[in-house]
Amino acid sequence: MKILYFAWMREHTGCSTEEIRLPENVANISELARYLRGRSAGHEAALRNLKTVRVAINRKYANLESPITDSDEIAFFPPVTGG
Amino acid sequence: MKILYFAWMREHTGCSTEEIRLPENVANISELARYLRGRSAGHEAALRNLKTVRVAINRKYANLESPITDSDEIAFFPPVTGG
Amino acid sequence: MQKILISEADFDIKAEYAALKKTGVGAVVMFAGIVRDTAKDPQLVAMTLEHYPGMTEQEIDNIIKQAEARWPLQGVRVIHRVGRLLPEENIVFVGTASAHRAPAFESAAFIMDYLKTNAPFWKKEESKTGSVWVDARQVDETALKKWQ
Amino acid sequence: MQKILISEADFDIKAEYAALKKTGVGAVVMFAGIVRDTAKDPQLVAMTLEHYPGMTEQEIDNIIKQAEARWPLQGVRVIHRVGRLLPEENIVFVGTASAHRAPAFESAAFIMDYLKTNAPFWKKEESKTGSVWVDARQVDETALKKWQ
Repeated sequence: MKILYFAWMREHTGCSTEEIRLPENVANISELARYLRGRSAGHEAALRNLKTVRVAINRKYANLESPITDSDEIAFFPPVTGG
Repeated sequence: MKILYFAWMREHTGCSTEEIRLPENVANISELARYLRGRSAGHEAALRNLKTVRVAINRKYANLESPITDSDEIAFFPPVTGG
Repeated sequence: MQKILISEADFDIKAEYAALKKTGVGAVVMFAGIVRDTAKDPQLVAMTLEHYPGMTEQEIDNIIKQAEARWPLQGVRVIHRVGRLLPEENIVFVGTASAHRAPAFESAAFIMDYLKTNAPFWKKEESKTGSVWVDARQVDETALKKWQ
Repeated sequence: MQKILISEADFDIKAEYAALKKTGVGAVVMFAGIVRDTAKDPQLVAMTLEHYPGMTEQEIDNIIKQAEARWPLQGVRVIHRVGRLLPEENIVFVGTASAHRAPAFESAAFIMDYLKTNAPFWKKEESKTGSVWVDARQVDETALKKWQ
């Protein structure tokens, strides 16, 4: 699956996109975030506090309980500040 | 004093502006309108129903009871429709 | 920065936007009123706008002062055309500039609502079958209630 | 008539107005968001706008569809710039066209309110002392309440 990070989350993880294989025991966004936190100190910093994080599955807003599959595109980003 | 008419009221009276001398017994807008109605059939048609008429004294909105003097500029016009 | 213009000539949207933008703020709202086209109204030939010179400018100035008392505005520009206007021609422009979008939106809507009911302009509609003075609309009086 | 554009290039207000006017209706409302100038903020150097390509267009399309379901609109145009923008440069344009002014004003304000909270854009503010990601403002969340 494809993982995307934006804004300060991208700066923390050090990558805008990464391809991973969805682990067997990861079924939703909050489990995925916990798994990704193990990848680096930057990932840990980016995904430590999910309360201030927005998430999208296949370019649609989702939440921490939303189920995921290995073919999904998942994006993590801070609250938006455009306009 | 100067009297101005706009829009369909001007078409009824046949004039956009007229100079008159304020009669002794005319002290407010409603008395002035009654007086002006005697000037022509067009004036009568224009000023017959004051409920749908707006009035200004010296370019400020006024009402039927507003007092007037011989040096005033009085305008009669229908509800506005600009914009 | 404030501008009031009653004019037979058309306005230039680019110049108006540039002037509002020059105030250096973050939000500009512009309203334009246009004569509807003949696709929407095949009978329409033209609109003729008449006004009360002197009182019009004073009333618009009064409306702008009220808006400036209610919202922090860096710029307000109002242009109203008079004379004979054809379908699709511009009639009126109202532009406001403020630090944030809410005051810019609200003040522009406020100015239009008061202009519609207070500024002494009258429209005569020329159609293929004759000419008629446009009636004031009750909905314009009602629109004022939300500001009172 | 609908247009959504995410672009590094600036927009042309005259062309946008012409396109909205071509819908033949009586009322056009345009909003422009601009980087504030250095007179207001002497420390400001630039704003860098980042977005989520694909999702952004989809979210804006979704916002426009909601607006079209609420108001009778003849035209909606949304342009949002990305990349590095200097003080006084345009950031965002929202234009709506309708037969009457109330739906044009309300739909433009509605689109901006939802764009601010839903469209995936992020602003990084570059000042003379460093760079910082702009925080989301509570007032933008609150602004949505009036439409719900």
